[in-house]
Amino acid sequence: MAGTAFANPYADYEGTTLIVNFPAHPHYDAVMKILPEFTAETGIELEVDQLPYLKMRERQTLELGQDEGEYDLIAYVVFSKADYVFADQLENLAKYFMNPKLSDPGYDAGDLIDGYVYNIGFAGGDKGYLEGATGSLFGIPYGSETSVLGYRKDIFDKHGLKVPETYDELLEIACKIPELEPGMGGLSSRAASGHHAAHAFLLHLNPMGGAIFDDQWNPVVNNEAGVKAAEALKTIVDCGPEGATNFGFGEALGSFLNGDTAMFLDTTVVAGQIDDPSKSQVVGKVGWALHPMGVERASQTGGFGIGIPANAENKEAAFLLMQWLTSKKGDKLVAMAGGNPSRFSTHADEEVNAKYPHMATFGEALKHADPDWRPIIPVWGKINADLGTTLSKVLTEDLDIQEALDGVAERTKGVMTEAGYYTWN
Amino acid sequence: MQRATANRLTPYMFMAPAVVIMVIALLYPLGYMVWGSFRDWDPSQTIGEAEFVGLKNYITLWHDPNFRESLGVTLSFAFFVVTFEMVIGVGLALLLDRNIRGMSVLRTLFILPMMIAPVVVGLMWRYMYHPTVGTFNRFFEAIGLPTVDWLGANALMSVIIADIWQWTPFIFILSLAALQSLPRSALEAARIDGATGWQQIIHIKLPLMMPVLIVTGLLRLIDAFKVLEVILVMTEGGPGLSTEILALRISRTATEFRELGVAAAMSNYLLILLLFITVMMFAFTRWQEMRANRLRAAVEEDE
Amino acid sequence: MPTIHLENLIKRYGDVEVLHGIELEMADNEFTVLVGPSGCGKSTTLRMIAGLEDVSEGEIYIGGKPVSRLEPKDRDLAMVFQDYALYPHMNVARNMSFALRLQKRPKAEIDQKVKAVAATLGLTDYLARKPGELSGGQRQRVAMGRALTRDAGTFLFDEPLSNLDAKLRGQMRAELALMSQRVQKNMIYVTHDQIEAMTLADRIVVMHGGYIQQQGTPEELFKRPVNKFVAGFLGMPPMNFLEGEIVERDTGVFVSGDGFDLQLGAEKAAAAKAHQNKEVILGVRPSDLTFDADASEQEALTLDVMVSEYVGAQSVLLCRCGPANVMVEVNSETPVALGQTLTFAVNPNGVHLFDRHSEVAI
Amino acid sequence: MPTIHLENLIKRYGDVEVLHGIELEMADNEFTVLVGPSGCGKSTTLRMIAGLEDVSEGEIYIGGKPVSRLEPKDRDLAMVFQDYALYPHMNVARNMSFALRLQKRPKAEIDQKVKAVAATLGLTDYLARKPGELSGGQRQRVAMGRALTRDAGTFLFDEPLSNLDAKLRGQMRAELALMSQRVQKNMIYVTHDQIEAMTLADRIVVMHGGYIQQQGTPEELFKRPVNKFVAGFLGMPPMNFLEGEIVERDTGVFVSGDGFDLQLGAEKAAAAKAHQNKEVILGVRPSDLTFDADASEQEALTLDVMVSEYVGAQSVLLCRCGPANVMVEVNSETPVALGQTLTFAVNPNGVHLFDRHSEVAI
Amino acid sequence: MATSYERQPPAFYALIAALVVMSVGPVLLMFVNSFKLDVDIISGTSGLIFLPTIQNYETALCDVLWYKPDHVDHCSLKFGNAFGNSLIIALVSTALTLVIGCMASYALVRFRFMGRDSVSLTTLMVRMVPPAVLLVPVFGLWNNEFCIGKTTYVGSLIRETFGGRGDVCLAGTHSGIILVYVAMNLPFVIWILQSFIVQVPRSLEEAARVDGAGPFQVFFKVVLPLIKPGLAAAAIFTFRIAWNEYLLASALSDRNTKTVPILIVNNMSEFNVEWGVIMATGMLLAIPPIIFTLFASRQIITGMTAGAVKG
Ligand SMILES: Nc1ncnc2c1ncn2[C@@H]1O[C@H](COP(=O)(O)OP(=O)(O)OP(=O)(O)O)[C@@H](O)[C@H]1O
Ligand SMILES: Nc1ncnc2c1ncn2[C@@H]1O[C@H](COP(=O)(O)OP(=O)(O)OP(=O)(O)O)[C@@H](O)[C@H]1O
Ligand SMILES: [Mg+2]
Ligand SMILES: [Mg+2]
Repeated sequence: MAGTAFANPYADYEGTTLIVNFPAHPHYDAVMKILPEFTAETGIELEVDQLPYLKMRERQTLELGQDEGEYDLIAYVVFSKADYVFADQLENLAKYFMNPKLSDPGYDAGDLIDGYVYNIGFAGGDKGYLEGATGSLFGIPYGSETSVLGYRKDIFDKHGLKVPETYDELLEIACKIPELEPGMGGLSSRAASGHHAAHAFLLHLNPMGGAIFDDQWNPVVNNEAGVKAAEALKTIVDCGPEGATNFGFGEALGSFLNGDTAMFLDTTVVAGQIDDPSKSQVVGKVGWALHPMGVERASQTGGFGIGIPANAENKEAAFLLMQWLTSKKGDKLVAMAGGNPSRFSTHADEEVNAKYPHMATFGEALKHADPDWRPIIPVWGKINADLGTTLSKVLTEDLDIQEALDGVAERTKGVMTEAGYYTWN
Repeated sequence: MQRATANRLTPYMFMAPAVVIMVIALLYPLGYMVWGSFRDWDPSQTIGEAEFVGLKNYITLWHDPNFRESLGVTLSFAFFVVTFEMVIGVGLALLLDRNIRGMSVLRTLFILPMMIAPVVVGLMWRYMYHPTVGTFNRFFEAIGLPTVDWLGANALMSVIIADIWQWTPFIFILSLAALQSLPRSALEAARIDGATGWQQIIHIKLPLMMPVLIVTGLLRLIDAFKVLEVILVMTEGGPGLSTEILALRISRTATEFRELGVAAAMSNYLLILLLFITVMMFAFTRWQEMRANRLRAAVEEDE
Repeated sequence: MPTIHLENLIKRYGDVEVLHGIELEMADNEFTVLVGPSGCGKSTTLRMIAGLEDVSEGEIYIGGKPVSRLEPKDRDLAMVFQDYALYPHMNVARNMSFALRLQKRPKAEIDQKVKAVAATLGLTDYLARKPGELSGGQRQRVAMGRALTRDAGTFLFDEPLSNLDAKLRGQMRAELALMSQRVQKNMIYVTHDQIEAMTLADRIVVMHGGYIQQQGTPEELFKRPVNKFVAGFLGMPPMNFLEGEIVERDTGVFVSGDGFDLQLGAEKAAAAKAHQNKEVILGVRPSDLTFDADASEQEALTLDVMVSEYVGAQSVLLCRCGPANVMVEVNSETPVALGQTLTFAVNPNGVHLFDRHSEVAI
Repeated sequence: MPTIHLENLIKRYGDVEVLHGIELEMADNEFTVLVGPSGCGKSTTLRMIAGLEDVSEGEIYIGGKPVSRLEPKDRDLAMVFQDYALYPHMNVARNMSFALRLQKRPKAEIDQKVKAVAATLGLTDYLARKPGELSGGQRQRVAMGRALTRDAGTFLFDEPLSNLDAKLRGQMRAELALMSQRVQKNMIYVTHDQIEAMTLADRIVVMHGGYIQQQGTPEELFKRPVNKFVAGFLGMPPMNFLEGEIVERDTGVFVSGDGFDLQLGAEKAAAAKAHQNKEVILGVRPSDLTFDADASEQEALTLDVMVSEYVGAQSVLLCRCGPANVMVEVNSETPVALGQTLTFAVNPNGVHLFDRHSEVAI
Repeated sequence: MATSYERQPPAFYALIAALVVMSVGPVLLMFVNSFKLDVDIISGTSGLIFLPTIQNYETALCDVLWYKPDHVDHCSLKFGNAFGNSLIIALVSTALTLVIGCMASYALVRFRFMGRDSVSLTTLMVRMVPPAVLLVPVFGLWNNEFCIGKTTYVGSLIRETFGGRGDVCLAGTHSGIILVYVAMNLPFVIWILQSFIVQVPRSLEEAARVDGAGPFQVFFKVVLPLIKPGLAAAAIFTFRIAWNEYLLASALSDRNTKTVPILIVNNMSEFNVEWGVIMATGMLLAIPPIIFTLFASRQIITGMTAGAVKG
């Protein structure tokens, strides 16, 4: 009896069906490939509901609101963390890791990339949304990404260019490319109104040493670091491919895949597509480098974590799945299937590197991952949108950068007051 | 006697199913929404939990420049879209109001655009508008014209074009149907009376179609205020707010900003606006009828 | 005004042929009346002249030039439709003035014309009404008015008076007669009404089953119908038909049948001789039978009265003569008992003979 | 079948009152004919009986019980509409069988009924056509057929024959007459046609401007019209009216005016005496004027012929008598020259007198 | 009877051709693209110089295909299932909407009754509510208010037979979505049909009434056939909307009642727009409404009421 229980911790849950909500995202496409393995190993059936991540977020908002939800395990976007935890809709994972029946001793939590964990898993610590003395764990990073610089080896070799280390070099090269290669853009960045523009801006904000808020929640986007970041963005877009001003991620990546630009500075998830001949014309021509440094190295972290809804039906089983997926084994499986691993060990793993040479670089980049590259607070959505549209104006309507950012700062201040962040001072 | 009562009940029997359904599925949620517009309502709360804030949402909106801007966008979008679609649609209907071979195939061809799922339409046009690989600019280059920065500088125009492309069939079909059910004999009489094709259109066809046209235009207007997916996919409201029509802003407020109360308030503004337009429209038609009657009375006076 | 010439006009609906080669020549400002049983193709003919139905075969010439490809508006004609075809959205006045307004005539002229016509049609009080609010007759008058306000070269009327009461009909008829003399126009007029046809027509065209049976002045058609159909179609109450055969005796030529044996007048006899012993049909109009107790056998019919219909001044008696029914008219005062047998003198010039098979007049 | 009783029926459209208190009592299976000038309210009355227009005031009783609140379908009647009102999406057969199909009658019965009616209406060849493909008259016959296939208690006809040719009209009239005797039903019949009215009606109701002028048997109305309107409305060609006044001389009572001086017959004289020297209108029907060269001054009218209309057997002469127009009929054979002066004997029983102001008969 | 076709001037056909190109062009482009690899699409190799592939269709249809295309390693699109749902939902809701709708509009046109105007205006008003706003309340109601408690007899029965958890609610069922669609489209149908019903000659209805038809018979046997053109037009749109609607469907459907538009949207994660597949799905999605239109638009024919009345 007990013997079997030891032998197979999954026994009790054999046959239960877990309903899982994943985003439509290269990483999770990879996950889909390895899930059968889990079922085979544990006898736990899975039904996956895959949604584009914005839709996924809406769906979850609605679902988690119910007193009996559909999902047993959800993948959530980083910035949902604040809402869900705040609304008490995510299980605190403590009690599962405490449960000997469930938690696997071999699960080496230290090996998880801390930048990710802090960014995605924790809440209740510093600033309320980070790790820290008061913080605790609500989810585990899974399918998380960081920013790296992709560049066209062939082009760079052809013109004897050196892979940019700093922003100055980056911008210089970005604007030199169009002259060297007529019709080719320097660096393709997203810039479309809304969160695309905002995201692109934030990409440069930290390296430039800027931030949205100081520690007292005072908006500081409009300090000169912020302005530098915005200028960088503008330069990049101007030297970018034609019509870049309203590129979304799709077009941006598209033009890189299409060979219309020499560099691409964004998330790591694209690696898969760049090597897929049915999608890209630059297979094998792309090299990877760290996110260039401004005053400091700070690559973005983002992507998804997985957590257990408070209104889930089979929480234990869900935890088991969660644990399996993020275990060393699971992580490596995903990596091999083309997902992005969340453990240092996996990045180091030579088998993986054999298949995906860029992994090492990515692992390196992760050392500089900055969990706090943007605040994760309920009102962020609004601020983000405002930032996005304003920057879009900067890029298209030549609005003066300084005053644009001042505007953002001011409105942000308003929002924050509204939301009660200044109650204490 | 009881027959008489039954008689009086008939209209209600005819109305009943429609009313019931709309009350359940529209009015109730609608009330829900109106009620919500007075609360600080987060999607992860049930409306009960949300805190009551009175008119706050409305007031903040009223002073919110972004809201105003997108209101402006909405109005101009709706105006252009409806005008062009009416003109083209009715024109097309008049053009095709004859029996030639393969008519129903032709009709179907013209309705085609409407049948494609909005999301796909959005993608398609976004693709065609693409600054470099896009169909239009490629075409322009091919024939040596300067390329256009479609979704950039001319985003609104581009969006309007796309919408016209997709929704003109709506007007077309309805006016065609109207045309086909006109009394033929009146048209014959007109031809005898020496009316040219144009004059027939102006003096007979259009006046007789008017009821349909008014309603069609109205419905189209209402829908124009609700266009969402296509624009979302094409521009996401950008650049800046240049194509962020209210419907889009509403759904963003609801999902991105997670401020249901505000979203509700916003759509109530929209509702009021539309109601206003509608009522004006009816008032106008009514007024015309009254005028006609007065004239009539006058004439019958002096006989 | 132009002559109108229909050349071997054929009309098919799908594969039903409803007009089989109409040949018709109408002189300048002649008043032509088309009569014929319902469904014989009158309206169709008219509508083809108007250009509302396209011509399946043949050609229409107005003033010498072929028009069958022309639009109605280029044929310079006005028409009254059998089913009114009023503009539902215009009031009576605008209905009537539509054509003029299209021609951009001065407002004053239009008003004056409309008023005038409305007056003659007794529509003055209804000028502001929409067709939907008018009685049947009033609608028909509006339809009429719409044509009259025009001064087109040719006027087409399709039963313009069928919904009007006798009195009004009389007036309108007079109006039309006057107009057709005053304004020199072609008029083509479809009617069912004997009197209308007789009084208005310069020439009557009798149609039947898509063919023209006979055309000519009212008097011709009435006096010398070319066949039994025409004879029976015109004249109210209709002509009586009796089957018999021609027999020549030394006393003269007789037409005799079951219940009668009638001597023919001189020139009829001449014509009849040719048809010795042929089977014929004898046709006599009620108006050619006069009640005359002491008329001699061979110049009279003896009839048994069956039904007596009271029609104002006259009564119509339905009688039997052998197997056949015969109608006669008597002054309402003459006392008549049903079942009674009466003798009626036959007006010798009122005798018509038809071949019993071809039904052609002898 | 039930009696029908209209009690002080009033109809308003908006604030236009078109019927001002119609009082009418129709006995069992009586054939009532409504006549009157266009727009006088005939159709409206009929439609109110049918239950298609609601009653503004008054009440309608069918078989004794008030029905003005009932649905048409509960009044057990069939109706022929002035504007056909055919179901355009059904072919002729289905049009005619609609009512029966609603009653779920057995298929066989329906077919047989439709066939029968179609035959009498000469529609057999068109059963499969849609109304749009029929001629005017054919449509009207279908409308007629739709009513005839029913066996309702009351039949309402609104000018059912107006679009048919004389011949067909004659037949249909006979059909109706037969039917009204065979099947014992109420028939209410609106027509413009003198002859129809006279021949069909058990009782004629003359309406004018929303009032009933007179009702009674055809003979009554024709012989003793209660006022000038009725006198003028019935009879074709219409009665002639001459203004004059009553003068009593020792030779007798005379009615004399510009161009005539006529002695009255015995009982008319008696009636007239009361109106000594009153201004009156003398009414004489053309049929009461007979061409008689040697009639004496005080029993005849002398007329100057102006126009001669050829109407088949008879010719109608339009003459002048002083200021007034007078119509007379003569046999077409009588040679008449325009401008000629002729004397016509007046049938003493054909003389009508009306008060010139009230226009009521004396 | 064979209708005779009018001959038209060549200019007319030229014009028509041009217009057709304009309206069909994009669809054509889409059709062509659906046979390209994403790489060709993005690089916008215009014209027809490319080797067509049915990969995209294979991917789209992977769950209904009898063989397993080698380029799809796992089948994320449940197209077959979704297609079925779409069909059921669109057809049923269209049918319901039309019947209910034209009954209502008939009442509004032909009868004068209490609150007539207010009703007709309200119907219009509810049409103005943006779905984005309906979303949340509807979802709430469908999930919480319109439910059969799982404890109640019926509820438990259903749960036992069909499984699932929580109360038995409208949400996630076909009927739930259909209900919303019917409601959404009713105002449109009601308003459009009104203007067609007005044109039906009254005396036809009168004739029917005299012939012994009750109100409903008059309506279904006489009025309905005569407003075919209007009905057809209305049908086309109702179907189209019910077929393509995304927002509400995505909220109200669960994994098993997804409609095709949801599939499409779900399929375009912004990180990886699978152009080809989307185009393919789009084409597939467009077929039924096109067929529907082809049939419906045949009903839009001339002279429905020819020969009905004089006037
Ligand atoms: N809807 C209406 N609104 C206003 N007046 C109307 C309406 N319908 C009919 N009338 C008027 O009522 C009067 C009587 O109409 P009705 O149809 O009964 O005349 P009628 O006797 O049938 O004439 P006809 O013999 O020409 O058909 C007419 O003067 C007509 O103008
Ligand atoms: N659209 C059509 N399709 C088929 N047959 C038709 C069509 N229109 C008319 N007909 C047929 O053509 C014949 C002639 O029609 P037309 O209207 O000319 O008759 P008509 O002489 O005017 O009769 P009426 O005096 O009754 O109006 C009729 O038998 C009719 O059935
Ligand atoms: Mg005709
Ligand atoms: Mg009438």
